[in-house]
Amino acid sequence: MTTDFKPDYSFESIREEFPILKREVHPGVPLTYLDSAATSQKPIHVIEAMDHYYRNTNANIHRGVHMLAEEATFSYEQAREKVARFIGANKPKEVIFTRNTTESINLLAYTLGRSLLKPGDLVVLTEMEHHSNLVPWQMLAQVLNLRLEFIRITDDGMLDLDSYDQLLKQNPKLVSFTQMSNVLGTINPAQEIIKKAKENGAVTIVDGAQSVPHIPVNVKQLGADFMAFSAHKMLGPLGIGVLWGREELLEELPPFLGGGDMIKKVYLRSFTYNDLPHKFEAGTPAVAEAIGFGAAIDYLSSTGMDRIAIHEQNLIKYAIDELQKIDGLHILGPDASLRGGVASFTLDGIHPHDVAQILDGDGIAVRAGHHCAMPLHDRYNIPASTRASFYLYNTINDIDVLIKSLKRVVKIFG
Amino acid sequence: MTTDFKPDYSFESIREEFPILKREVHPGVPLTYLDSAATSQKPIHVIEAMDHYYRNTNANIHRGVHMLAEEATFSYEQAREKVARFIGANKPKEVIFTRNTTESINLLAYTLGRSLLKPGDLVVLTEMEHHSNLVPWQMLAQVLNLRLEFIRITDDGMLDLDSYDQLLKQNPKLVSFTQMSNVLGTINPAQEIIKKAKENGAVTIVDGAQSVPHIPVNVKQLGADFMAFSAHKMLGPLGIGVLWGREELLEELPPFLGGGDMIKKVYLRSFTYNDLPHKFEAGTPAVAEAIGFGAAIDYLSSTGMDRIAIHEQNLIKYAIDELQKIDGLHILGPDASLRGGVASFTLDGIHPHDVAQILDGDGIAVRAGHHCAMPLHDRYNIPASTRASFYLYNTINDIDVLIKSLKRVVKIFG
Amino acid sequence: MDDLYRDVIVEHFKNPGYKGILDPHDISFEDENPLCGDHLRIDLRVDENNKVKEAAFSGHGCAISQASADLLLESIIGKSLDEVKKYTKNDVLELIGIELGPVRLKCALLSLKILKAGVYGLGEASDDLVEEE
Amino acid sequence: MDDLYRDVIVEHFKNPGYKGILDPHDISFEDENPLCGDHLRIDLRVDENNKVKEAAFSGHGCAISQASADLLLESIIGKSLDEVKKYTKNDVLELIGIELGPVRLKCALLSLKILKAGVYGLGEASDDLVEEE
Ligand SMILES: Cc1ncc(COP(=O)(O)O)c(C=O)c1O
Ligand SMILES: Cc1ncc(COP(=O)(O)O)c(C=O)c1O
Repeated sequence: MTTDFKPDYSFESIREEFPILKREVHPGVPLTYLDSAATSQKPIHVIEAMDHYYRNTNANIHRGVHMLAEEATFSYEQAREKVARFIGANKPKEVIFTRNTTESINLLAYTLGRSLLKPGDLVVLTEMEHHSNLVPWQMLAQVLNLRLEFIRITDDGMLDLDSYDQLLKQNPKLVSFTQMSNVLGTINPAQEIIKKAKENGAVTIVDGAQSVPHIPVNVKQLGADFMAFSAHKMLGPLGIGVLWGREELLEELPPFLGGGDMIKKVYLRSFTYNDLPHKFEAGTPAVAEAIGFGAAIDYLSSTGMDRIAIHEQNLIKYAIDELQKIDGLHILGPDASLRGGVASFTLDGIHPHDVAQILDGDGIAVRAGHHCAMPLHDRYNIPASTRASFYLYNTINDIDVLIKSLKRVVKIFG
Repeated sequence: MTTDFKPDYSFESIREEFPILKREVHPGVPLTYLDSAATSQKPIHVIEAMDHYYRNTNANIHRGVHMLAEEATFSYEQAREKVARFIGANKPKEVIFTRNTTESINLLAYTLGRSLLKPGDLVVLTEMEHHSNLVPWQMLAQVLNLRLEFIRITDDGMLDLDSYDQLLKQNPKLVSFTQMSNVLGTINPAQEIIKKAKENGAVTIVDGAQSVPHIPVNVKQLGADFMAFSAHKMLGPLGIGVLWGREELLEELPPFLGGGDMIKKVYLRSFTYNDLPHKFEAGTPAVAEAIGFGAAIDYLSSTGMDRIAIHEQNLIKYAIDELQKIDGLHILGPDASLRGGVASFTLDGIHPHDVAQILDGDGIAVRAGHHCAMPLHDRYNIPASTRASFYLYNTINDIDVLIKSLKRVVKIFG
Repeated sequence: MDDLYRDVIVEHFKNPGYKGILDPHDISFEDENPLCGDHLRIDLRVDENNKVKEAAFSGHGCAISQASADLLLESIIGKSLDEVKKYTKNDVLELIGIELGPVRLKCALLSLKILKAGVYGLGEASDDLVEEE
Repeated sequence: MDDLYRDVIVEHFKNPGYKGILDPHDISFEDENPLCGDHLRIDLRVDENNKVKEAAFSGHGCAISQASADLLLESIIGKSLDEVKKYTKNDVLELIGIELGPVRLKCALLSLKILKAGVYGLGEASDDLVEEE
């Protein structure tokens, strides 16, 4: 260890609570999980909360009079309250459960496309967006004839706020951006971006898929209108995500999916829709997943988002220092102090798939490819990169294992 | 027992495999679960398959090179193959994973609304549809100016096929109907309905939410174009459902949600979409749930859908015989031989909510209300009904407990 | 486990003291619980001091909603409209004296929601009227 | 666990025998694997008996896709086009001699897919060309 970093040893014990971290990937080769930006691992509390649900209270919710249905409804709505509190929402009914970030953003694209947005309107995104915050707007732009413009990114992976100011002069109706890049790790100045958007009368959407799991996020403090994120990236189960929105705005949107639970009354040829949040939750929801999600939030809250952010800061600083020592390795994105626990890089003459595959031989899980951000890679003129990403259960030792294995990669191809 | 019914005692041992059935609802009062049409209970195999996944192979899928990602991808795609085989699909890629039946039907409404259907077109539904197969079409009808017409239902709860013939003369573009009513229990002549629709050039959608879990269903034999169903009603987890469609037709549909995994290439202002089935699966899918779903299908297949259907036939015959003996009780729907394991009824002068609540006191879980089928209840001029529904883990004893408790309800209000 | 259907509920359901229509009336409001199709209307007559003189409910619904309407109206006779405005969820739950799950809670509180919407002179009844603070 | 990068793969990646462009050529086809951005082109020259006389690949990609292209072309020299049409997934896997997960499989099979699309004279390369029957 060559930096002056002092590890928070209390995090070491956290690993005990994630069963998968005890796994061997190959005989005698333990797992080093550095792919949390893709999906996080789950603590025993989350796994057991869902297991308990299916063994004891499984039922369909909201309309049931019997005991199981009441217990299940209670737990589901309690999970909503936990999410609301976690992000500082005004009311639980501002929290809509979806499948994932992607569905949340699509829900907005479809419903804003039938309310706020009109042909010719300008939508501002950024060059560092995940496909989930690009493709839905491209699809809508095609149907509605919208204009899409992009806040540019600088060579060192920051948003070019001058280019944003230029775009604001064209009166965008909507500004949708990621709070933290899943490739560069950059944490964007969300509060400032939102403030300027508001001053120019634009509605704002924050893609919180990477930020909400890793840094303290408060929607009121941000001043945002909508925010989307996924449980699976924050210790929770797959199959459930969130769309948060300000009550007044959610009220103005038309419904998205039609069906059970989102209605008040149904006749053969017409219906009236239900109050928030049910208006946007058609059909049987992912009840077990909501309960697991609630357990994940309990876990994150009791660990403390501040502490988690500091822990990851320490890890990324150390990682970047060590990565930079490897010959021919180029790190994408800004200085460690400006980013979360994500480091993407290229190695001269070695394809990221080969890198990832050799690392896998050493039990290390990293991601290789375009990480669902092809335009970002185009921007830097590379087809793909290798990404290591951290979470609360990672340690300095994980990084040492990574560095050692990367040196082996260089040697094999040397 | 007053009928000549001979129970299949091998089903008794099945109960052991459903942990929740051992639960007491109130001190000393065991659970009698008669609400499987709302959601089914889960066998230990399904619960453990998901638990095992989160403890051993949890990862994001499709794009990962590392071992966990490969294992997870393999299991996810294996679940798709199991579903395809279970319903007799031509290819696994005809199986799209969604959240539930409701999302599957909405996916079709949105995408058919941008391809097949044009203003003024006629869409034929039935008066016995679940809201999930009504509201999406009402929403689309509003946007596209479609005409909706309904196959009528007879006083004894059958589809009035004469009214269907009349509607066919008006050249519908689409016929969408439930294979089994979730209120009446009626099993509709799906093959005949589809055949006539085809002869008249209409595309067909089968809502299989109630049929696929309870009777053998083969999409090729049915001749359908699309079918929707939910895992949670067939021993599987919440949060995952299926849209099956014929390959040629799925190919013709535009994509629904935009984002990760559904794309081939993304540029700032355009994208190309991925091949089936990924084209329709944007964002991180419910991997654990797919694996649990696969385990549920294994369980159903090894039990045998024929045997399950016969078991439920026996239960419903006995139930209807016994229910009819209760004074002031009126059963909705046709003769037991024409239906699946669902019995909805009213009791003179007693509100279904009161019935369900008193039954709950005896540990019995039934549903009270309109069961997401308000127009059906309007058709019979009742605001609500009480519904008991059965599955493979139910027994004659469950029905005896129900009947005894219903007699107590009558006495309390007598 | 028939606590719920304690004599008082079934008794007030079967033999309500305040069922009917007041015509003319000073205050009248109606609404429904779409979940179960319950429909309820409440009429009030007040005296010169704005105290409730007469009250009646009509409509159809489950035993819980009907009995709680009857119990609620019984309890407000002689009370001022300002006092009625202060009624909460807990007052109704005390009147009926049983524990209820979320679905049945809506049945039990339907009458309070309608009563308060009428007394406040609102155009529409909202669940906020019966939420705890 | 470096079975994967056995000498043969790294060797063929670093020192390919069949890298280049044939101009003129009798058959040429190119395509890419959008998953990883790999781009590959294959050119062939055939003799009067429709046997492969010369072969070359160009483009960029990972070691697996480049090495398997090199190995594949090496193996088809002297084979008739009809024989090439019969090549399967398993033939390529035998050539490279390692186990691969689903993602890397696509890298390994990219050259076969392109080769077969070219030999069949198709407009578009399809995954079906390399599926097992
Ligand atoms: C006939 C029918 N269709 C659709 C649905 C909706 O299913 P889900 O809530 O899983 O989307 C149901 C279940 O309630 C049903 O019974
Ligand atoms: C910034 C960002 N946005 C959106 C997503 C999409 O999340 P999901 O796949 O859970 O919908 C991701 C995750 O890959 C992400 O990192």
